[in-house]
Amino acid sequence: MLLAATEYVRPASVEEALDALRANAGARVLAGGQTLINVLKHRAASVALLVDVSRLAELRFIDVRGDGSATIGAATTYAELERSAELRAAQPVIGEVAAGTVDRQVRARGTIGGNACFADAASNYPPLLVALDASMEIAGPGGRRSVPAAEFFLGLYRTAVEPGELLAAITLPPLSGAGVGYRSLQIAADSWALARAVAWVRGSATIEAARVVLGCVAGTPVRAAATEALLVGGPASAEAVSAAAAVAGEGLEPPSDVHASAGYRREMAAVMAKRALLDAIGGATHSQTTTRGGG
Amino acid sequence: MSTPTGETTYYPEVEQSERLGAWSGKSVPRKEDKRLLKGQGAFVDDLWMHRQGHVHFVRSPYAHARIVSIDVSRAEAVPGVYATLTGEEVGVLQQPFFQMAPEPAGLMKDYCMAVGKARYMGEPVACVLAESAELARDAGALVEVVYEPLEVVVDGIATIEAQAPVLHEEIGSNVAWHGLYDFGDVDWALEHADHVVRIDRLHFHRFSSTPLETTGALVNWDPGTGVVEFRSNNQMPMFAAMFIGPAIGLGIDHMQFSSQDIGGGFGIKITSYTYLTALALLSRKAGRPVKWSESRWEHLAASAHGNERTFLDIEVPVMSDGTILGFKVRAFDDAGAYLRYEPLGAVIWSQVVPGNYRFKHVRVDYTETLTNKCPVGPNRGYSRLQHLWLIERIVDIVAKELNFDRVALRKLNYVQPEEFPYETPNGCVYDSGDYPAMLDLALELIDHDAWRERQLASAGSGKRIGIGIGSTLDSGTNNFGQSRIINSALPFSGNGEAAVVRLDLYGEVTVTIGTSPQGQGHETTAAQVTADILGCSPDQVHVVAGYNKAANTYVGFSGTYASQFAVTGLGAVMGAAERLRGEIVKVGACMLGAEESDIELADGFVRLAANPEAAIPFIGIAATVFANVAELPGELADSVTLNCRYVYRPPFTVPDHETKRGKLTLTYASQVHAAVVEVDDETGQVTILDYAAVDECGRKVNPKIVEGQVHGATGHGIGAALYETFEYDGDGQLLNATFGDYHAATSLDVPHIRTGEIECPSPFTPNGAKGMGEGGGAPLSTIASAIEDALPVGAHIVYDTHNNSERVHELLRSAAQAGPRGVEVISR
Amino acid sequence: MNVSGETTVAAGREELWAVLSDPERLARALPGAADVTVEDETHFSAVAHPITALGETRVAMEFEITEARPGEFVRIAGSGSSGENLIALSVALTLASEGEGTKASWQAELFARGVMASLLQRGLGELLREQVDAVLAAGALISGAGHS
Amino acid sequence: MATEGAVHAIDVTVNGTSHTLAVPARRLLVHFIRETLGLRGTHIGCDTGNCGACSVICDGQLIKSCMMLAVQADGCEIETIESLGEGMDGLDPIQEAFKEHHGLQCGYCTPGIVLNAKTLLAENPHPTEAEIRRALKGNICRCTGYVNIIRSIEAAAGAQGEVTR
Repeated sequence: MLLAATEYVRPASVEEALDALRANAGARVLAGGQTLINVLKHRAASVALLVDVSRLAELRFIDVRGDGSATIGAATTYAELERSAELRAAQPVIGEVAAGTVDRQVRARGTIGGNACFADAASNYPPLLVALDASMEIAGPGGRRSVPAAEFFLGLYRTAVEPGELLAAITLPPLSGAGVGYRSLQIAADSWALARAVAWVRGSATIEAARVVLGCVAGTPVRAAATEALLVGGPASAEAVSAAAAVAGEGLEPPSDVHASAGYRREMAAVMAKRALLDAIGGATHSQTTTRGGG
Repeated sequence: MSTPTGETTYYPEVEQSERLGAWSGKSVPRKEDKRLLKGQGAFVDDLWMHRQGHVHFVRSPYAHARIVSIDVSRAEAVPGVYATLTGEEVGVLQQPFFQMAPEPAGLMKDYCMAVGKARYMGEPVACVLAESAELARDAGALVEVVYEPLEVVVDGIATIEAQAPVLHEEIGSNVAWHGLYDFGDVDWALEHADHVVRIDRLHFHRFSSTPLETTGALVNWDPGTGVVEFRSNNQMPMFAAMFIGPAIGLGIDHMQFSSQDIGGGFGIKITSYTYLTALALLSRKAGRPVKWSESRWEHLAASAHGNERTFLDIEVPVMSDGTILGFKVRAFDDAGAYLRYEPLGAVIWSQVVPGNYRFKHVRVDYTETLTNKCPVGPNRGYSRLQHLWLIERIVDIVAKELNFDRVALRKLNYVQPEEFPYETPNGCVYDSGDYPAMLDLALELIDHDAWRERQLASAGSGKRIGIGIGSTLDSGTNNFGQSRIINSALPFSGNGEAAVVRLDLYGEVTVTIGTSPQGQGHETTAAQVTADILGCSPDQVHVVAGYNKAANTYVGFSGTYASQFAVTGLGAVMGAAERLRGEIVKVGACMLGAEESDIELADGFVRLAANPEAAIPFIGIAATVFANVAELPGELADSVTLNCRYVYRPPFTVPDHETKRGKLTLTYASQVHAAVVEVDDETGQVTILDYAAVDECGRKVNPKIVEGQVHGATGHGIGAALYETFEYDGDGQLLNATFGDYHAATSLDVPHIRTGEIECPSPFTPNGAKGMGEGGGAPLSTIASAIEDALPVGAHIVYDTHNNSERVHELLRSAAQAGPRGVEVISR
Repeated sequence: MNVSGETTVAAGREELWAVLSDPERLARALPGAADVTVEDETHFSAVAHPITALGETRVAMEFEITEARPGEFVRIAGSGSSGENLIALSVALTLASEGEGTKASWQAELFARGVMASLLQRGLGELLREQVDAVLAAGALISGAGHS
Repeated sequence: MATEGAVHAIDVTVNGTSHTLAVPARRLLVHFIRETLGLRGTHIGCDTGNCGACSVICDGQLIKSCMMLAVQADGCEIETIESLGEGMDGLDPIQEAFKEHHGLQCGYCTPGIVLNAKTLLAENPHPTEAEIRRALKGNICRCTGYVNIIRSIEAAAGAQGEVTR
């Protein structure tokens, strides 16, 4: 399929990229392009100027610190995340989700920042970033600002990145022994997710803190507040987390499509929440990544 | 093993060639592979012509709408746009396509683009020709079409109710064809049976094998000669010509079709004649070659879909010993918006009326209907797999409801090996087979008994195990006379294929055939049988790649479809090779001063059997006949051409229109598949744990190619059973318009497929082979069977061919709801 | 598809209704609307430019206020095209006073036609929900009731 | 609308030959390879990056050339199917394995799949069946059910000197 006419520029620095974005209201950031180019092929949206940041070293790095926290450049590819040994040690789930994203061709070019900025309900990183309480570093004309992941995703395909800005980096706090579970129900063995849950749990016998975030059920990742409330202070037992997960879907109005009705998605959200929580309290500081999709 | 005694009561004696064996039967590597592996294939989008323009079709976003006006002026004003063509113009330039349906459906006016009215989402309403494909699409967006939306009907049964909007006013209703197939005495059977099993509704869903290469063509209407050249990936050009010619006033001598490599067809590329017609008209209007490559969404929305069929009010008479006497059913086949191969599907299923079973009493009240959906076209297993799935569902449901062992019940009711050749209730003749042995082998391959134990052990684990069986048929080599059963006025009967085998000037053996392969390896298998007959190596045989009407021989049936190449295609090649052999022997005997009976052909030489030293290479024969002819006696020189054509003709007679009986197909390849699935109790997600396919297709010419076809057909069936479906919303919008929403099975979805071998040569074919490749849709039956086996007691029956996670989840939950299960048993 | 929602905005019921039933002011409440032409007291057209991470989408729409009951109800029908796709919708808003503000409950019927029907089947409902909320928020501002 | 916009000069090395050419921004890499360079072994199957028929090797990594603009390939080394095997007729060991084990039927997906296998075996010389299946996920084949493709790749890995699995 063929794209509508557009323009292209490959800036040499983030500054130049910001200048290009500021100068042209119809400009959009092009990173891996594994989603944006499809959108352009279908002419579902038009872009006057593509600002290609995929080669900017400033946006393409993995910096893991001694305390286990990590900062990842927004244009870092899934393949780079997958291969990073330091990341695997400090924040294993990031690389494991990357390793399972779509396919090796897409992983070679798709980026974590692109996945976050596209903000599709089925994208695989948004709920994870919220669950890990990542902070999103946005570069703009006025310098840089940090936005918590929980406030970054504003709506379907909409984020806190304003026109003229771009996502520069993502910082992950240390896991400090917290358990993380990441579960998705997918079309076929490994395609789009129909329901997804990420659980972050701290505490061994008793759950001290928990974040349970659902994907695919709304325009943005959704915190399962009722489930979290039931978890905190309770035992880290299979029975307790299962009971808490049972309410995860309540009040949701998920989308319906040819693959899954809203009701099924709601019910599966709870099932995925339960499985993610069981993985998380299993102490594994990483998910059982039988889980893919988005990208 | 069947002994073909008495086959002559069905067909005249067929003499099987004794020359086959040195090469046929062996897994010779394919001649096609080198060019395909090196990216040297010539697929349609790889072709171009000087001055060609690129085509973009403007399509209706409505499923049903009157076209009020089309304004192409803005598009034509774009620099680089050569021409446009609208439905309005087509209405003048084209006669409606020939219809195979009897009246009133036969009155349908079908054109290559929507004329006056669009009847499905994606139907072309106009097209734009421009210097680049990008520009054509840009300009296409400037074509202004004013639509008046009309009420939409997408339900294949509701569409024949009085209040439904009529798609084709000239027909007056949405009924495309209706007929009663009534064999034996099903009323008597239902009356005398010990049990009657009633099934409310079964639904066979819409899907397509979606070849990876979409439809495309490069068409040039030569203004000087009036010859229209179609370089395309159409897989049945002579069939296409039958529609294109009369529609735009072209004789067959003015239509030149060619294709080399085709990126998969599976039947879906048979009905592309509508696009070829539009491209021809556009080329004539623009005075340029026109090139079109379909996008994937266009292919999914507006090429062809497989037939969707709903079965209602199924009644099955069963005796207390498990003997199933037959069944009655009302079948509704949804053809979509136009009849482009239909209503042939309304008879083709009857090639397999009783499936693999000895059912004697079968009544099918068959209605084909029209809806605002993509027109259907033949798709791998065409029209038979719907019916065979119904039968396998019946057998499983009978077993479950009456507590018979599914394996024992099948073995009891199967046509038995000693009963072949076997005549079905409607007069078809099954040539050979051994279904019980195939079932045993399939169950052994998956280790059935061990899985039964694990099934019990897995109770309560949250993972349910299910074992499934599917037995189906792949009927090959159609008798086109069956078309008379749906329309007595149709002038078709029998079947056939043509081939030319020649010894060329420098002794090359060259073969041309009327077929248009899409990956089935015809170059290789044709070379194998030719080499056997001429006593040379397949490397010495050049089988011309692809199809070219000007260079290849053909008959009206020519093409690659209906699992028949091994019989019709190779039958023709063998006949032509034998004729060439006869001429070579004649000339060789003369040159060696010997009797023809003293001559043998070996290693590419003509030699004396008694004295191999006395030998002439093929080039010596050819050079003499073509360039040294004065050395031959005149009568011999006049009698040989070294250019031998043969048309293979299966021994068919014309079926009977009234009784709907007849010999509809020559061969019956069979499949018995077995699968083990795991069903997630909480999500309904199905995972295939093991899969075995035992396919029988008579004598194999190239076992590896046969196995590859089995793998491919199995992959398609598994994909359709679990992942692939075309769903429309109430507004007639297709909801699976990309490979994201139409999930073509990936390497993670199709499991390893174990294959088993059983060979029952066909007594009716010159090489003992049966056509194969389509498969009978065994995986669709097998997966449904396995899912049902995994469900809790009291669950609803598996009622659909397509079972995604949510549908299986509903089935799992249905057990606890104690609602209707879709089946009831009446016992005497 | 059918979508529904409920939003409370800090605007008086009468004032909000006045905006929603007035093509001229309603058009101004459409996010990113341009080339607005008001034909009469019930018809107007506008080119909406909803901007998302996908880029800018140009949707040329024609709107009609098909039903209006002063102060409490308004039904707005719209239809238009975006490239090779068509969009048609009908939104029925019922207004009820809630303290200082107004609670707007709405139901919408939405049709997408063309490849978009498949591509955006998961997203269209959510996108419409966001658009309606945006219109109500903007409507509240325009109605002079300050910010919600 | 119908304007191509400015063209961009790009320097790209394809199968060892460097090209300096001007391309419009909207040109996809796959169209550049097929139409501009005339290398027709790279195919198009789906438009949405699902099928992998357009897979090529870019700077050593397997990518989908329908998901990348030609301008983005500026300065890159591209390898297409035409780079494999000696001359007009030679098959490299992976291609040989596909021929030997009937790893192709219609041949349309084959170039992408062979390049996938090439990069896979470069990264992981002895992949298990599960690893091969996961690696192939981005390449749809509608003919073979993947069984003989996997056999072919296992055989090619074996032919590299050591046993697979």
